[in-house]
This record gives sequence, structure tokens and C-alpha cells, in this order.
Amino acid sequence: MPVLVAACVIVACLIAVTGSVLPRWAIDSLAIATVSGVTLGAVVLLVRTGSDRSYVWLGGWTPHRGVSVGIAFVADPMSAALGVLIAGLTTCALLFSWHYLDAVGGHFHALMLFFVAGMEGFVFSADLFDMVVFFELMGAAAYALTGFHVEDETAVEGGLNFGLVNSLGAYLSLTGVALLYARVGQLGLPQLGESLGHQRPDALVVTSFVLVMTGFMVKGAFVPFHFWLADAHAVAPAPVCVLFSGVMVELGLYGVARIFWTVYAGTIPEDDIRRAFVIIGAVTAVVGAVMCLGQRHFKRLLAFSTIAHMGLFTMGFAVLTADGLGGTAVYVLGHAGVKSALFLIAGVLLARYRTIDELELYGVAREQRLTAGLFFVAALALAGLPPFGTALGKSIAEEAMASAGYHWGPVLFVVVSAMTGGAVLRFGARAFLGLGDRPDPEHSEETTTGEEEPDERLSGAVPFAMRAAVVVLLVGGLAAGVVPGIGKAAAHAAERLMDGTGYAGQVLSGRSPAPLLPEPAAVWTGAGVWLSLLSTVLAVLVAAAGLWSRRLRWLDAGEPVMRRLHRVHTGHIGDYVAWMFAGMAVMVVLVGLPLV
Amino acid sequence: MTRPARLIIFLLGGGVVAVAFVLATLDLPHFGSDHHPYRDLSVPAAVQHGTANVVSAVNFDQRAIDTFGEESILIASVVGAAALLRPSREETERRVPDLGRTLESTRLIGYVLLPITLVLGMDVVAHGGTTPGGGFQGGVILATGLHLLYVVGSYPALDRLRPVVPFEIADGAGAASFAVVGLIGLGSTGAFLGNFLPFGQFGQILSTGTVQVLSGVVGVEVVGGMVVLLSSFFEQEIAVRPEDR
Amino acid sequence: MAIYAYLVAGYLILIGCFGIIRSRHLVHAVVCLSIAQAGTYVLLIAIGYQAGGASAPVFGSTTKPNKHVVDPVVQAMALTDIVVSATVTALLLALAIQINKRQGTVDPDELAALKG
Amino acid sequence: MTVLVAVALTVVALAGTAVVLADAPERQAVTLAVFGVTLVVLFVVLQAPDVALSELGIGTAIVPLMVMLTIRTMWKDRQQRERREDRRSEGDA
Repeated sequence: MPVLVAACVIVACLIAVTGSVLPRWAIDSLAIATVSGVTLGAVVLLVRTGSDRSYVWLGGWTPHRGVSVGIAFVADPMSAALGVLIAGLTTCALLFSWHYLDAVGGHFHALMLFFVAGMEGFVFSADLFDMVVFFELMGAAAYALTGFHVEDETAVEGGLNFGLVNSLGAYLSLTGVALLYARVGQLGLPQLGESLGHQRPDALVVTSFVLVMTGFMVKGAFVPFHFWLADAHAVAPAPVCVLFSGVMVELGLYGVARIFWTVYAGTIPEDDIRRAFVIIGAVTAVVGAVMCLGQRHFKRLLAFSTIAHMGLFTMGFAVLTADGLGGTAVYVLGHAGVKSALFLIAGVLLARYRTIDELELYGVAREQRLTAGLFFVAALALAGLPPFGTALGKSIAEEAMASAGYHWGPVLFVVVSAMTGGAVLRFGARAFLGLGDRPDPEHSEETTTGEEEPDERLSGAVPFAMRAAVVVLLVGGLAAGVVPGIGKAAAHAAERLMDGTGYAGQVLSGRSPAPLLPEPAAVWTGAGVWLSLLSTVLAVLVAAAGLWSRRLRWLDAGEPVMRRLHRVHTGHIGDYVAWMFAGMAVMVVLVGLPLV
Repeated sequence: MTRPARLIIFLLGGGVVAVAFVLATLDLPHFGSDHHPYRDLSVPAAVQHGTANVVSAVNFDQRAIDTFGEESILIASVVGAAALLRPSREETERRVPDLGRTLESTRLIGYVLLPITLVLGMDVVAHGGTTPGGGFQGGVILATGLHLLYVVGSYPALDRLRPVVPFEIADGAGAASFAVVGLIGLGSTGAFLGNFLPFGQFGQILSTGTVQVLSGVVGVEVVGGMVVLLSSFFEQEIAVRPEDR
Repeated sequence: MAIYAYLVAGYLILIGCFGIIRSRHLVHAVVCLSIAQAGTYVLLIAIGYQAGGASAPVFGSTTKPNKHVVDPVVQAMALTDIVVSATVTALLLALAIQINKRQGTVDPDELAALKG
Repeated sequence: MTVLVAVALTVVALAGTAVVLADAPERQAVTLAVFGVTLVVLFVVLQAPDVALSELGIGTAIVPLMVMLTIRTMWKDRQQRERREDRRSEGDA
């Protein structure tokens, strides 16, 4: 596992130093070869780990009698799968940027590799402080990548908002780590879990929980920590957005889940966490979906759709069952493929037409037949078209919510995915088909328009590598739904992740893992398919309503709410920090008050 | 949002968080207490590896992966800052600046201090395993020393002494060698970043196995990184604005 | 005294954030962020302190290794943190320079490129 | 000893407040360096020489230097922008 990280860093250093003299194709091939190698390594790790765990103690500091001064890297099926996803998505992103982007002497590639190194390290590390370090590595590379188009005023501003809010989140996490350390004098996740387990959840436990989670909740764009995400996604180069939306944001949720189950599960009662995260997830999903409908800048629209989906993922996690988490994992896989494909199509449009503003692109992209086809497949899949991974994951998570007693859960899942899918479809119908009322681009000063410095100027045909990357991603999203046994594998992976005691026992004392439950419920069901089809149909209706909204007077009723919500998204860094503290206060109240 | 509204939201949120924090500190072991379980493990482990500076032992041996991550952050930021501060299309790269005259006495102090800092910095790097100091501290002192020349007002001198390219190479090579040392450890001890060198006599400069090696590598990287980082800022500061031509 | 050090650390974090909230200049905001981060070092070092004459965790030829020292682990963490802070500050300042170039202002109240 | 620690902590808190309340970033570069020095003293008092050494380099020298360079760059860029606008308005006239 550490070799995956080390390989990225070594090659990144090489590219950083020699980038100015190497020809472009050499940099591209070197970077792609490295990331494919890492992907392969992660696949091998995933296969070898199976449904077990593998672990190494770095520096050979293996524990004696359950204590160690070292740091362990642990792969269980969930983290190994995420490792594959990270490296695989990066491969597609780099493939896409083969003909794309002024690489500035290899800086772009070096930063991408550091980004991958940070994410891989974060996923495997079994030490709280070490996780924060890799979190910062992922951040540092990401801030620079976001502001990569320095000529674009929105890009640098988005990068700064992202950087400031995320670093502040990381420092607050560090504060929480320090508080925990002061109490138990340990930093490793298994050690922390063992020493915290069965302690009464007092003020220290709750405060450290909220502080540690703040960093990850900022990264995971939970409302009201989410503001940076739209700014950063809207301005980052398309291949970078692929990594942001496809996996980086989800790693925030992974951090929350991993740390809850390994460290806090023994002390903070599950009901407490379930209540807090179901509420936060639902709010995130609704805010994301509503904001998504109101966008005309396509990447910003996709960014809010990511926020909405993060809300759904959070709810799937929050039921705290193997089915819920496993369904979420499948959903994340499917979402990564589909959403990334959409971001890359946005990149193609931006390169071709120098804008991705919905109203300006009205009917302009008619000649892009093939791209349009790919776009609509991806948009419908985002709404939950079976048999994509999004549909399978969604239906498993819905079922888990319903059986946990949240009968409104499936309704929210259907509505939210229909709204985000509908917003994307509406964009496509305007841009590729020229459907709907002819819009007036001058209208509306409430939101960001889609004029942007393109990543690369493209005239003529869309290069093969770009389309290939889109197709590969879509196939990946489809595979997440149709590969036999994937739901079961995900449920097993979730079970491993949730077994904090087993984790500690295995990593610290070499005890063999607990046997898995025989037959998890995670498969396609009739109800799941029907609900997925329903959300797809609803999405088409939402899109139609958006296209011909001027004829639907009753839509105006929602206008004031929309406008107020838009006004909150100010792009002002001070506001973002203020909301962050408000969010922390809400967390303290949600988690802490019931325990008093 | 208006300024008062923002302030109110922050004060409400911050107030709740502050109360929680105060309650949490009341649950902590008191300041200056004897409750340090990790230390009780870490000190014997450092002594066993012959490292007299336990902080270095933690940084470069027991928790070396933290430092590896941190060095990667450093070089990633250096690359990032260089990318962000690259001269944009309309800016020409640079000119020789004329920063005016500096008082002779200031200059003298600078020239006297410079070699002292450089020697001090190298000493700090070299003895990281045995006395306070190590790669970061020494590297930072060295980088600071080089920039004393700027305070002295002689940017051209700094420029001559500090052609950026070797420092870029030092930066990259330092970070990469950290990983390579880790991989050698993997090859010879079976664990990434394993301490594969003999530990030697406690308290001696070459007694600490890989601690000293990694400390030196980090020293090289930090000097390189900090110098390149600062030079990106210097370049901006003296860049020719198009209208000035 | 028992918790004064922790409170100072918490105070630094909060005042840093307060500075960001009321900042009228992005460089000011970035500097305030580094103050907030300094709060984390103070917290770490305060946690590792041991009263009663515990020495620094560095043994020389005269001091024999013993466990009556302050906690080395938090010091290692603080070291890591300090380097991280410098680099992140550098990145943010670089972005601020570019914002100033493109928009001619660095007052968050006047920046308006991203809305809704 | 305890008194010394308490004084060092209080000075750090005051210096931090001064940095935050210094609204002009030019002055902040200086106050930030002073704040760095107070932290160095605190770390020495708390028996953390390693941390004090690196804070000495980074907190009192490198970061304030970067802040100063940033402000000077911004100032020059803004002057240039003003010159450009002046010229444009002269052209209009």
C-alpha cells in the first residue's frame, strides 16, 4: 500500500524537476503509465484482500502486546476499492487531458500525481494524525489545481475560497485530534477505538468528535459546509472536476464513516449519530437539488448535483447498517462514472464553444451528435436509469432506509435524483437539441454565468482520446450496476468497515476477522427497479417543466424560496467561515444535547 | 449577507463551539500532568534505535510516514505556487531590479550574519539525531540565511548565489529520495520506511540508523523548497508590468 | 492554571476565525488563518507539557535516557504542522496575488465573480 | 516556572489579538513576525526546542517575508492598473 503512494510521489518529483525539458508526450505517457500502474496495484490489493483485511506496520514497528509506536496502513475491501476508484478515475482524467490543457512544464501532471498520492494515503492510513496529513496533501494539490487557470478571475477566487475553508477545516480536525490525544495518548485508529470504547460519551468525546468530523464534513460538502464546492467545481479544469466530484468529496464521507466506526462507535450511541446524520444528509440533499435547478453554468449545476448526491450518500451511511453503507458504496461507484463523464463532456463543450452557459448555448451544439448521445445516456443514468450503478446503489440504499423505519427516505431519494437528473437533462435539451422557449441570456443577475477561460481551445473534431475517456467512464458506471455479485461484495465490504472491534483486534493483535453474515439483501429488486424508472421519468418531466417554465405559472410560487437560497451563496469567504461555525454548533447540539 | 448578519451567525456558532471546547478541556488531564502514554512507549523505542533526540526519532523513524506526507505537501505547494505565479501571457518575465542603496552598516551586518547562519543551519541538520534540530529546522535556517541577502538589499547578489534551478532539483530530489529510502527499507527489512542501517552507539552522530539519513534528505528538500517558494514571490514582485516597458 | 493553556489555544483559533469573518483584505484573511493554526500548535505543545522540571525530549551525553521528559510526539506533530502552515499560506497568498491582478481588489466585500 | 508559562501564554494571546486587529496588511507583516517571536519564547519555556527552532525560521522570517512580498506585488499591480486607467481616460479626452 505505501508503495502506491511512494510511486506517485517519486514520479511527481521527477516530472516537477524535469518537466520543463521533457516533451509533452513524454510527460503524458509517464504520468498515465504511473497512474495505470497504481490502478493495477490497487486491483491486485483488492483481489488479494478479498473480504479480509491486509495491513502493514510502517517502519516495521509491529505491535507488542497490542501497543505500537508506529503507524499502520490497512486495506479492507472498502478502502482497496476506493484505491482502485481513485487511480482509475485519474487515469481517465489524464487520458482526457492528453490533447487538452496547457500543462505548464509538467506542473499539471505533477500536481495530479500528488493529488492521487494524498488520496491513496488518506484511504489506507490507520492513524488519525496521519490521515490529517494526507488530507492536507490532497488539499494542497487540489487548491493549486483549482486555480490552475490563473488568467480566469473566477478560477483564482474559487481556488482561494476552497483553500481557505478546507485548510481551516483541516486545522479544526487537528484540534479535535489533539483533544483526543490528550485524553487517551494514542493516535492510531485501532488504539483509539480500544481505549475510548465503553467510556461514557462526555463533553470531551463529543467535542473532539465534532471537531475531527468538521474537516471531513467540509471536504464532503455537507450543508452548511458546502459553499466552497460549487465555487471550486465551477472553475477547476474539467479533468480535475472528475477527481473532485468522482472521489475526493466522497472521501470526506469515507473519513466520517471510517473514524466513527473505528474510534467512536464504542462510546457515542448509534441512535445519536443516526439522527444527526440523517437530518444533515436530508438537508444537504434538498439544498443541493434546489440549487442545482437554478443554475445556468453547467459545471456549477453539476457541482450542486454532487452536493445533492452527497446528501443521499450521507443518508445511506446514516442508517448505520451494512445494506445502507453497501448500497451507498455502489451508488458512489456508479455516480463516479456517470458524473465524471458529464464533467468531461462539459470540458469538451467549453473547449469547443468557450462557454458552458445554458442560455448562451441554446441550440448551438446541435452538430455534436455523438457527444449528445453520450450526454443523454449519462444524464438519464444520473437520474437513476437501470441498470446503471446509480440505480442499483440507490435502490439498495432506499430499501435500507425503509427497513430502518425512515419511510420518507425512498421518496426523498426519488425526488432528489429526479431533480438533479432533470436539471442536467434540461441543459442538454437546450444545448444539444434547442428545445424549449428561446431564452434571453441577458436576464438574471443572481447567478454565475458560464463564461469561462477554456481549458484549451478546440476547433474541428473532438479528439478520440477525449471521447474514449467519456465512454470508459460510462461503461464503468454501467458495470457498477450489472457486474454480478457487486451488491453482495459491497455489503460485505461495508460489514468489514463497520466492524471496529474486529479491525482493532486484527491490526493490533493479529486476530482473524469475524465471519461474514451469510446472505446480505443487496440485490436488484422489483420495487427498486420501479422506483428507479419512476425517478428517471420524473427527471424528464422536471426537465420539460424547466424548458417551458414560462408557460407554467404555478412554478412562480417557488421563486422567493429559490431567490433567498441563491442569495445565501455569496462567494464571500467570511460568510463561508461563519456558516461553518454555525454548522459545527448544529453538530454539537445534534450529537451532544441528547447525551446530556 | 451583511456584515452584522455574518457576525451574528459567527458569534452564535462560535459561542456554542467555544462552550463545548471549554467543557472539553475541563475533562482533559490538567496542564502539566504526567499522563503521556505515547511518550512512555516512544522514548524507549527511540533509545533502542540509538536516537538521542526523541523528537527526531518520532519524526523520521516511528512516524516517518507523517514526515513523508508532509514533505510531499511541501513540494506539491512549491509546484503549485510556481504554477499559480507563472508569468501570465501579458507579462514579460523579469528585469534586473534596482533596489536602491542600503546603509553600509546594514550590509555589513548582513554579510557577517550570512556565513554564521549557513554554518549554523548545516550544523543543525547534521546533528538532528542527537541534539535539538534536524532536517526541517536546519533547512529553514539555511533558507532564511540565504534570504538575509535580500534584507541587505542586494537582490542581484542573492540571484547570483541562488540560481533557482539547482534548488528546484534539490527540492524534487529530496522528496523523491525520502521515498527511495523508504523503498530500500521495504526491500531490506520488509517494511516501508524500515530502519535498515545499524543503530550504533547511543548519542553519536552516526548512531541513529536511517534517522540521520532522512533528516539530511529533508534538510536538502526544505532548503530547496523554501528557496524556490520564496523565489516565486520575488519573481512576481520584480516582474515587469507591461506598461512599464 | 489547570486549563489556562488550553483556553489560550482555543482563543487563538477563535480569534483567527473572527479575523477572517471581519476581514476586508484577503491577505489579512490568510494571515488570520495562520493565527488560527498557531492555536493548534499551542494546544499540541500544551498537551505534551509536563510540570515539575521535565526536560526536553533530547538526551545528551550528560542526561541519561529517562521518561521524565515532555511528550515528544506532540512536538513532532507540531513540527509537521508548522511546515504545512507555511506551504498552505504560500499557496493562498499566490492565489490572492492573482485575484488582485484579475479583479483589481482583494476586499471580499467587493469580489463578485462567484454567486448563486 | 508556572508564572513564566502563564506570562508567555498571555503574551502570545495578546500578540495574536494584535495581528488579527491590525487591519492594514502592511502592519500585519510586522506584527506577525512579533507574534512568531512570542511563540518561540513560549515553546522554549514549554521545553520544545525543536519546535521553537523551526518556528523561528518559518514564523518569524519566511511567512512574514512572503506576506510582505505579496503586499508589495499587489501594490505594484494596482498602481499599474491605475496608470492604465488614467491613460485610457486621457485617450477618451
